Amino acid sequence: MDKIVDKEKVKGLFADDQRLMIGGFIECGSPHKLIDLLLESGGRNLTLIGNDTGFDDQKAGQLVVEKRLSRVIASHIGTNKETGRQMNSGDLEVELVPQGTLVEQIRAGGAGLGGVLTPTGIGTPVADDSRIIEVEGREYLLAKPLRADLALIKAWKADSAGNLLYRHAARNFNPVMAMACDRVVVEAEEIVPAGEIDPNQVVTPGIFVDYILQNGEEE
Amino acid sequence: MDKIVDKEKVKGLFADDQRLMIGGFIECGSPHKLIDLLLESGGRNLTLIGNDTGFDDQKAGQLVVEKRLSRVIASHIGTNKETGRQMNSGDLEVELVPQGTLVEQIRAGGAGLGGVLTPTGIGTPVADDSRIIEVEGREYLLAKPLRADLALIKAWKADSAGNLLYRHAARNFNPVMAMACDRVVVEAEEIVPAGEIDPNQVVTPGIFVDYILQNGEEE
Amino acid sequence: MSEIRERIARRIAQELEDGDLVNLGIGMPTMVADYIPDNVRVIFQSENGFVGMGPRPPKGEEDPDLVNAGSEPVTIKTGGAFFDSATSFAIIRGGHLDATVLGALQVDQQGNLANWKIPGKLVPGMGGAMDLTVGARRVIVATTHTTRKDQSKILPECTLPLTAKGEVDLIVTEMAVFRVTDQGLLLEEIAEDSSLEEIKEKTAANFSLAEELKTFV
Amino acid sequence: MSEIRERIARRIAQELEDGDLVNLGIGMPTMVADYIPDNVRVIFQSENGFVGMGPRPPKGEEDPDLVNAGSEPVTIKTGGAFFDSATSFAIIRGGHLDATVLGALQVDQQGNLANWKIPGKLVPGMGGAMDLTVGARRVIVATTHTTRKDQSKILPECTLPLTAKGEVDLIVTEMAVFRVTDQGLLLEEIAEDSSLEEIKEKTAANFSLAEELKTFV
Repeated sequence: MDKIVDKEKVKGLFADDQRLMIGGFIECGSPHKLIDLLLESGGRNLTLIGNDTGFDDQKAGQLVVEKRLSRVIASHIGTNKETGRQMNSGDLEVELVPQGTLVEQIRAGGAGLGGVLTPTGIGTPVADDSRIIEVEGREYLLAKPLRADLALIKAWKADSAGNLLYRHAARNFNPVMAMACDRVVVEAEEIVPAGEIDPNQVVTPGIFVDYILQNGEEE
Repeated sequence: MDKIVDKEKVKGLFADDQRLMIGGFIECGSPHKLIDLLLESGGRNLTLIGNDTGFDDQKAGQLVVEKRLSRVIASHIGTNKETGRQMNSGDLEVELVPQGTLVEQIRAGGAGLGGVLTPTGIGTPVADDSRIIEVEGREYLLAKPLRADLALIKAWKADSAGNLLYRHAARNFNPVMAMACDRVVVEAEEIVPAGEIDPNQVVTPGIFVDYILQNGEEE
Repeated sequence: MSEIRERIARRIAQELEDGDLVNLGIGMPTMVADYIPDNVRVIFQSENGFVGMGPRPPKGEEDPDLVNAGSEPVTIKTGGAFFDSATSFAIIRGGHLDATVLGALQVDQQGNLANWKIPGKLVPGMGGAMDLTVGARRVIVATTHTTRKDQSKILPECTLPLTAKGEVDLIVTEMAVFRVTDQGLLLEEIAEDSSLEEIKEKTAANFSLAEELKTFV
Repeated sequence: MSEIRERIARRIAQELEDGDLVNLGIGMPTMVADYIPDNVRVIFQSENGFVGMGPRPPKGEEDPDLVNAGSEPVTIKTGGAFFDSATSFAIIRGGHLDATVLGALQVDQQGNLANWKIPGKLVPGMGGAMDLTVGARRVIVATTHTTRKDQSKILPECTLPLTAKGEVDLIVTEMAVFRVTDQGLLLEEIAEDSSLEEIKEKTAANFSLAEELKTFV
């Protein structure tokens, strides 16, 4: 059950028509190496669930630029002009979701919840496509769970058991997505033996992690 | 804005008829010093929200033994015989909730959600008192948010900014409750200056914490 | 009695596979951990907030902050991790557990389980059991075949308040192993010191027989 | 233009109180941090996952893992903490923020805000803005009084898709400070280089006058 894998193994995990969650917040904490391998793998017609679609001149943005996506579920696409262009031309289906709702949907998917009720978006166009549920006199939107086939996660340190630490603001969506996908692939800046990360400090427990790729030079 | 307080200050926070969340899991990670001060303060007719009511011969259980509670919302009361006795005699109102539902209700209270939909309890007596909501052909219980006036939290280390670390299995409900109450009082085994806890390792950010009491001898 | 409990725990241990993430309920289910073969690596989750639970520490090395959900001193293995109760039940409810092993007051041929309440008598509460049954991929019930008054615990229909509806996959007693199928209970194994006749006599539920009836020790 | 932005940021900075936890939106709102008085300690939250956000680091000390929600390099102050996006929005939605400062495409006399979409033209998305408006105790809008084409951004009713309904508490422009009340907009302050006449001329929304009209710099 060794979770540490090489680039070829990772490439073999990708396929057309997959549904992917990719961690990161406008390129910060995005798994750039895994995205590289995804681009090399040639997978197409993908669904991306993520906070945004990166910058059009940086790595996470290339999934849009190279037209690998047919659908995006995100909270913000303003930093990648190509996303808006493909959306307006009808080549890319884009579903915009408030960021706090998006992360709760992903969390619900990982936590086995049938959804959460959020006040966010009531009275806005977001409510038009949502079921409204009233609880004790106040209206909420039903935010349904989201899951995906594959999570691409960027970690700072991983141990060989898959326990993860993240660095600074690069944490963002990564730990939540690592709970909500059938298979979880991690790109780690450093891999250490199990036992070197204090079990009290673990952010993502290793039970969620299937594969770990070292992203550094020494591979 | 110094958060570090003495015992007298803590006692002054208690009052009759309060709604309290108290961290811990059958005495492990329970804030025994804060419970002592609560017992000394004489507060009565309290509502307790917690995983359980402790052991009847240990500290957390004394709130029941000394008849300070009029209502308990918990997942398990089997370790405190006095709780069952008062429940059967009608002196104590006990609402039993599945543990995973209880922690999501508390989390929802802290996270501003109107509730979560859980499959847990469908087909059981728990469903009798709950609103059932169907999503994509599957039935869920609506678990409504829980909040309280005061959270009593046990931490391992606190810094002067209120950032908290927990030790081992003593973490349990503590970090979730620290987000769901109007005021949050922490009992810490050790208090260190702000900056001594790595911001990447913080479990409960200091913004949630109002008061910190050192539980050691040196006070 | 302790021999019966050991037998049940030993048989259930054989159900667990290498790499499984498993939650063991309080009491007899906890004993399952003692019978996992050396070549099978099972990760145990403790609902009070960690994975990688290991055995009781040597006397004198108990740590009050490191206990299982039954308040017994345990250890954490290399590669384990602590987390809060919200994460613990995200793991449980979210389908991340391969199996859970739970005790029973009653279990029935529809796969219903009752183990948290005897109205008017004993109401300990459900703790994490309702989440475990609904969330784990496999729900294995570890129970004595009969009550102390020699009444069957395996019923046509539970009469006590349910913990879970239709979630039980396997029932292991000191006499028998039943699989819960869409067609009801299937008797798959008989303990070497029991017999089909004894099981028929002591089981209130209906059950059918597997094509190949095995024996377990 | 930069003078206008500075003025708005400076005026909003006066609204923040010692001990406040505040989220600043991208663009002009970010500048508010530069004008907090020395004796007022405000904690800034960054929705991408931390509290205790500090100013841009010296050149050469930028860290790609330490940026604000607008991808600008920042720092973290002593006592700050990092967390994931679920926790970040639990803070935002859960009422833990004392205030948020956001920009506007349009804002109206019912306290509605539009700042995420110009149909058929520009659809950047709402990011965290909808959660911020619904969750923060005070929603302060920082906006130029008019568009580049000199049209009022303060309207009787927003015509663009809304970000939030009835959540705005205060509107600060380079000319005026309006409080949103149940009775509509209340003009409370006039910039020293503006006048009631100019504000009336450039404001499409209806507003009433505070009993004591103040001047701000």
